[in-house]
Amino acid sequence: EEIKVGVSVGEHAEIMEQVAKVAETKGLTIDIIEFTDYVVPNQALNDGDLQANSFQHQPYLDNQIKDRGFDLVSVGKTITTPMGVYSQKLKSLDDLAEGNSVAIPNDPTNGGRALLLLQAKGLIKVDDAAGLSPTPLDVTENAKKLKFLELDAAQLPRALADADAAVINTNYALEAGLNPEKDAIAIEDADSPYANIIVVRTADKDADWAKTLVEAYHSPEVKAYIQNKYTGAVIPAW
Amino acid sequence: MQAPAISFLDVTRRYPQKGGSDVIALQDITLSVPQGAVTGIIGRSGAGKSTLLRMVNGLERPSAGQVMVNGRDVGAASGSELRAIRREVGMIFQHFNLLASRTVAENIALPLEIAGERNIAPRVAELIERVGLTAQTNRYPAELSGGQKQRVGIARALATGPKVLLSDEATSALDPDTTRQVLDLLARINRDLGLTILLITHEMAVVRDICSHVAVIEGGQIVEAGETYAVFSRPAHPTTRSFLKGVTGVTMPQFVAERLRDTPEGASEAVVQITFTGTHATDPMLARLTAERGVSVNILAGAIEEIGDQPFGSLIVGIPAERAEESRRFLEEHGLLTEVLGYVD
Amino acid sequence: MQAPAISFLDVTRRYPQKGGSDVIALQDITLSVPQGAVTGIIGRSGAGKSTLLRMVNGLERPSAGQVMVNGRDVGAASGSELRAIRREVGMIFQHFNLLASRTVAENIALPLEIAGERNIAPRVAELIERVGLTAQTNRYPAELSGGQKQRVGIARALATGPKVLLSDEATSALDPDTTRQVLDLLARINRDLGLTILLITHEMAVVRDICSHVAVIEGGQIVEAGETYAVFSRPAHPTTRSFLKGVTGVTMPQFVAERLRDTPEGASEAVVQITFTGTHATDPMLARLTAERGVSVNILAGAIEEIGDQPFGSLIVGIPAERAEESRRFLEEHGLLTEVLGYVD
Amino acid sequence: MWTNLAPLLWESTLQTLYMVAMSTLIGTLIGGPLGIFLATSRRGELLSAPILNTVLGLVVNAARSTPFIILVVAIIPLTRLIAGTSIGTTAAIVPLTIASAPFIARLIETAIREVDAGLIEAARAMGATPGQIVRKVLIPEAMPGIILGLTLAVVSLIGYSAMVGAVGGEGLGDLGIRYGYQRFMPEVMLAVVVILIVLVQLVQSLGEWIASRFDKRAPRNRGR
Amino acid sequence: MWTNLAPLLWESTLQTLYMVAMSTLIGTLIGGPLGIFLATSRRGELLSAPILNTVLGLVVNAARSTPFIILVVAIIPLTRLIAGTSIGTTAAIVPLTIASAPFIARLIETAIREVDAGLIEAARAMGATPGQIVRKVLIPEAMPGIILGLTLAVVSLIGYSAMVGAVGGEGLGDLGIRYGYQRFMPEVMLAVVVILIVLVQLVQSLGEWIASRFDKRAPRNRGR
Ligand SMILES: Nc1ncnc2c1ncn2[C@@H]1O[C@H](COP(=O)(O)OP(=O)(O)OP(=O)(O)O)[C@@H](O)[C@H]1O
Ligand SMILES: Nc1ncnc2c1ncn2[C@@H]1O[C@H](COP(=O)(O)OP(=O)(O)OP(=O)(O)O)[C@@H](O)[C@H]1O
Ligand SMILES: [Mg+2]
Ligand SMILES: [Mg+2]
Repeated sequence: EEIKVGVSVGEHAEIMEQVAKVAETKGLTIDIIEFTDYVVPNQALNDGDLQANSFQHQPYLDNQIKDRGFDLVSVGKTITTPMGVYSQKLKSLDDLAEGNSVAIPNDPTNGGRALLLLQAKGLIKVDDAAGLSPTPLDVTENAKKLKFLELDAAQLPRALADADAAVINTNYALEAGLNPEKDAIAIEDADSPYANIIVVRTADKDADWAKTLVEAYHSPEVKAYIQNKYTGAVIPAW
Repeated sequence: MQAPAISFLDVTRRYPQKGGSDVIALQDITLSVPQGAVTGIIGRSGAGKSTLLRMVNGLERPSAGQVMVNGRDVGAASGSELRAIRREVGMIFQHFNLLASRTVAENIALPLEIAGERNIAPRVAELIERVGLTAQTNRYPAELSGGQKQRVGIARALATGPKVLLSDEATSALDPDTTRQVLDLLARINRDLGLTILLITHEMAVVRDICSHVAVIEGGQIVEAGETYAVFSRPAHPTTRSFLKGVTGVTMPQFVAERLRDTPEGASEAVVQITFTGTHATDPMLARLTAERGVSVNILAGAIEEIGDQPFGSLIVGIPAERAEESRRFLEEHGLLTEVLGYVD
Repeated sequence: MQAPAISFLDVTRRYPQKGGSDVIALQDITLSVPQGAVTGIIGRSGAGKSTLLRMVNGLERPSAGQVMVNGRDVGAASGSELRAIRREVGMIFQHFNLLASRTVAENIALPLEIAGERNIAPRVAELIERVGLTAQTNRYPAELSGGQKQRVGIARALATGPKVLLSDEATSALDPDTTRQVLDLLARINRDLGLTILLITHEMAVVRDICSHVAVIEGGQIVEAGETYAVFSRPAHPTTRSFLKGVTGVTMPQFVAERLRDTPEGASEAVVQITFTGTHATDPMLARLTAERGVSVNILAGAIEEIGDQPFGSLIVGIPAERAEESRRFLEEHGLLTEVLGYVD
Repeated sequence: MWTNLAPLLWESTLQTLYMVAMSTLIGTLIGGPLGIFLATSRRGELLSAPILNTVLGLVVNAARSTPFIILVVAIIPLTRLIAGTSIGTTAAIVPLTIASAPFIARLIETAIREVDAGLIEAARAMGATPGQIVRKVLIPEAMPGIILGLTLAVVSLIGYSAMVGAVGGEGLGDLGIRYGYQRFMPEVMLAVVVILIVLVQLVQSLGEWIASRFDKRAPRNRGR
Repeated sequence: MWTNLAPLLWESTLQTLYMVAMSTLIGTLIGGPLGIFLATSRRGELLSAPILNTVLGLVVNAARSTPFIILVVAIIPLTRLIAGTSIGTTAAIVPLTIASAPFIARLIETAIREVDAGLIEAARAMGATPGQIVRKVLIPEAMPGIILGLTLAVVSLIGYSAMVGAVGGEGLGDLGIRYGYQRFMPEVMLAVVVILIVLVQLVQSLGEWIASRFDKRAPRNRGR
């Protein structure tokens, strides 16, 4: 049997390549399709162009289902990648001065997540009504009058020289040669709700291939790969 | 009498000008072009000749008035009617308008393709030969001389065997020999196939040699029109007269003009212009003057030619002053026009 | 003698053709254009006239040979030398080449701007007046008639007061009157300022009226060149003869031509062509023929004009057949050229 | 690294060529007639239809100014209808075509409008139908300009095709973005850019050569 | 919602206008001379410099075919040098300009090359220097084509400017993508697309009007 699985570029794609190897031994061929966009993979899955995707966390999926009425469901967790705050100019979050600029991702998932991280660190308050994807417009308290620069997620490490601080996804931090453990001046707690998931159409929830896919993902080979490759920046969430 | 091939009825053409009064290129033109005739349009630069010609196939529309071609109103014709009229009307453009992307042969083939004809090649080859461009058959317009381009335009206009041919200075870029060949070609087609030709030219010799009718246009108005012979022999309008000087009139030689004076006193010779028309030109009138009256006549300048198949011309002669009056009377009695231009010592 | 203004030394121009032999537009041309003269170039369509003219200001380069202008080698001139030469050489183009984006006045101002002159406006206004375009001063070329465009081109070429003027059929789009005005203008500048003019024309009348020298080009070669009077009075090459027919030669009237036959038997009249050159034209030779010999002479056609300031022309006359030989001898003895063309009943 | 990269680059090059070729082809089939119509349907021109001209002009402009990703999503149903799927390299040809057609239309419009009015007049005087004028005069005479316009479009499309990564399309640009940009591999970025430059240079040279073959006008380089 | 949206849309429109205007302006200042040079420096032409022509052609093509986001990254140091920062709307003008200049250059090159060879010849015959020919003949005669080319470039830039969201550039396109598309607010998307269409239509009409003012050639619509 053969299925098409949509992934986003980066660690999701890299890990799925390992998953595909394991699945092959279980008689399931996985055709990996990489997307550089976050909306199309759900749309394509819902429309039947994909059988599964692996690039998002539960809050994002919920949001998409709410907005666009997709009939999609999670069948298993994959990985967690804690977000970190980085800076070339500051030693700690406390050094942030009034009017400083903080770069955050410009997509709703990661952008919202970055704001929630800053809220968790006590720098700002965001409107609860915005749920898990607030925008800078939802910031209700901003004592240091921080300016938010919304940039492409992959652009953030490159913007470190121009912003006072940047909230960067771990995968991009790693690719850019940053070390989350050493270089981050703040990092997300491990219990964040942002564990990523494998998503399928509700109708396929109990399909055999769906089970095989999750099994392959949760195999020891994949876990070992993740731990070796990402050394703590990407954590298996199962 | 046959219905005219083309007729203009009170045609006016204005070009609106921004911030100024309109340019009136043509004003109240009424003119008939006879079927099967060759009609010349002459006039000063900017008089409105091209505008007039372009009305015939609807490239230019009258601001007022009607243009009829073979009984059909060009201005009122719908798209397909207009195209039907145009396919019967060939046109040679003042600026050639050849397709740069087509060779000589392909340019000439264009109207045939447009008319949907088959077996185009032999017709094209024949036309190319007629205009003397065989060596240039496969060249592009950019590789031709001015006159060669003009000849391609002529061949193209004749390709579909039109009933009416419009020609805007078709021979002005051609040397005298080639001009003559082209005129012969047009005359032959006119004669053999009854082609109606309306042509603009600046060369009075062209009008003389090929046009049976002529219209003179000045400042957007027709100032004189009719059979060429009639217009040329008794030009009424100053423009016509002035134009004709070079061709049928004669200019006085410089050495005579310099010595010319108004009064006969003490002059040795009178300078007399004698105009011949019709069959009189063939009578040996000057010889008879000498033989019968013993007057010695000195021909100073002159031109005798055929216009509209009739001999026509004038001479400027010197006649001994004391015999001038007598000689004039003699000639006038025999039907010639005379005029004393002055006297020389 | 002065050094020539322009001289061509063994100039050849080839156009390489893909898949065929080269077109040889000019071959081994050697020609001197005298300083301050008006020199005409005539020849058939495609003979190479434009190519020759364009060599003078380096628009076209010789494939071999040298073109010298005022002692400087145009082919060898560097960029700035070439520009210096060109600023002394005005050119009127066969196809006008006016800037569509500039008005009449602005087009004429262009060479003055290029030469970096100041106070351009009065000069432009004067030129516009000279070519009779005052009413069109602020129009764009698209709004002009063919002849009006041509006149803009003429004014533009004269704007900077060049020492040499090249003209490629500058008057062929003009009516006879305007042509005369333009020629007068050129003649005046030539006379007053010693402007050297090299002009291409298809109108022999233009050569006759304004050119002191003429060169005849045929198939890329100079076949005849010299003073206009000399060339026109004794044309050596068939092309020249053929060209001259229309202007100085005479065409036989149709009604005579139709009746013409070769043999004198039973004919009533001999048709004789008499050519006058030089001062002979002013002698009353025909009158003397009648008076002294009692021969009645019938002038059938003729043209007598001035060429290069000398009277020149020919007549076709009918002479009673039995007196033809005698009359011819009489005329030849008095220095005229005669030729029996045939006989009529 | 490079042993992996070489075949990847090769494959991506092929994909780019495939996408660009297809979208140029189909874009020309749509944009060509559209451009000709835009050029000839203004008030008083050959096919005079000013209202339709304005409406089509608006559609063309709308398609050209809408951000690509919004366009991609807006036409997903169309894409599926045509390509059977909305994702992948083949499917990406649909939005690329929708983006290229109006661009090509404008370029061809410009080329057609440069044709000398005198030639249209000559053809009209021959009694040519508007269709004949288009086929026998406008297109052949505008050919050098059309070819140069298409060259411009192809070069633009090569750059544009990088954006199809959003819908799982692949190719050189996508490779450059995913590896070079998102995964911070400058050597991939460099390799991609070098190949792109070579590719584009080939396209440009070919385009100019073809255009010059079609160009029978007087050369601009006689003399000095 | 709409009370928030209106000022946001207004601000975004201004940002788009700002970015597009600046990058068109600077792009023309760079691309104009470049295009003129490309058009006139081919072998045997006015400024004959075939090697430099080839090299510049290569640079232009390279800039045009490099995916925008890669271009953005590649010129970050330059951007920082010029704008003081590599992020934000003002900084985005740098890559937009780098993308627009070669495009404008090619369009202007095409327009210049359409100028009748006879006019260049006439100016040469007057002894004009190459600079004079460019200033007094080529540019004025090509003006209608240049204006239409710039119109094409502006319209392209409006669509292109949506991509500057990657470096924190704002504007209509970015608004449409981030709010309309990613956050699925169809009304934002619609509002953005409508404004874009209106904007583009204005640019197009203005461009064509100016071009027609410059165009003194024979009208193509006399008679039928
Ligand atoms: N680019 C070219 N390629 C090939 N042949 C050419 C080219 N340009 C001119 N010719 C040929 O060179 C010859 C001379 O051309 P030129 O323009 O000098 O003629 P011309 O005497 O001015 O004729 P016209 O009186 O018709 O203007 C012609 O036979 C023409 O076909
Ligand atoms: N588009 C236009 N706008 C304004 N005036 C125009 C326009 N077209 C022609 N004219 C004017 O109309 C008049 C007649 O032009 P037309 O071309 O018919 O003259 P023509 O008799 O053919 O002259 P030529 O012998 O010089 O070719 C001219 O004075 C010309 O300037
Ligand atoms: Mg005219
Ligand atoms: Mg010529």
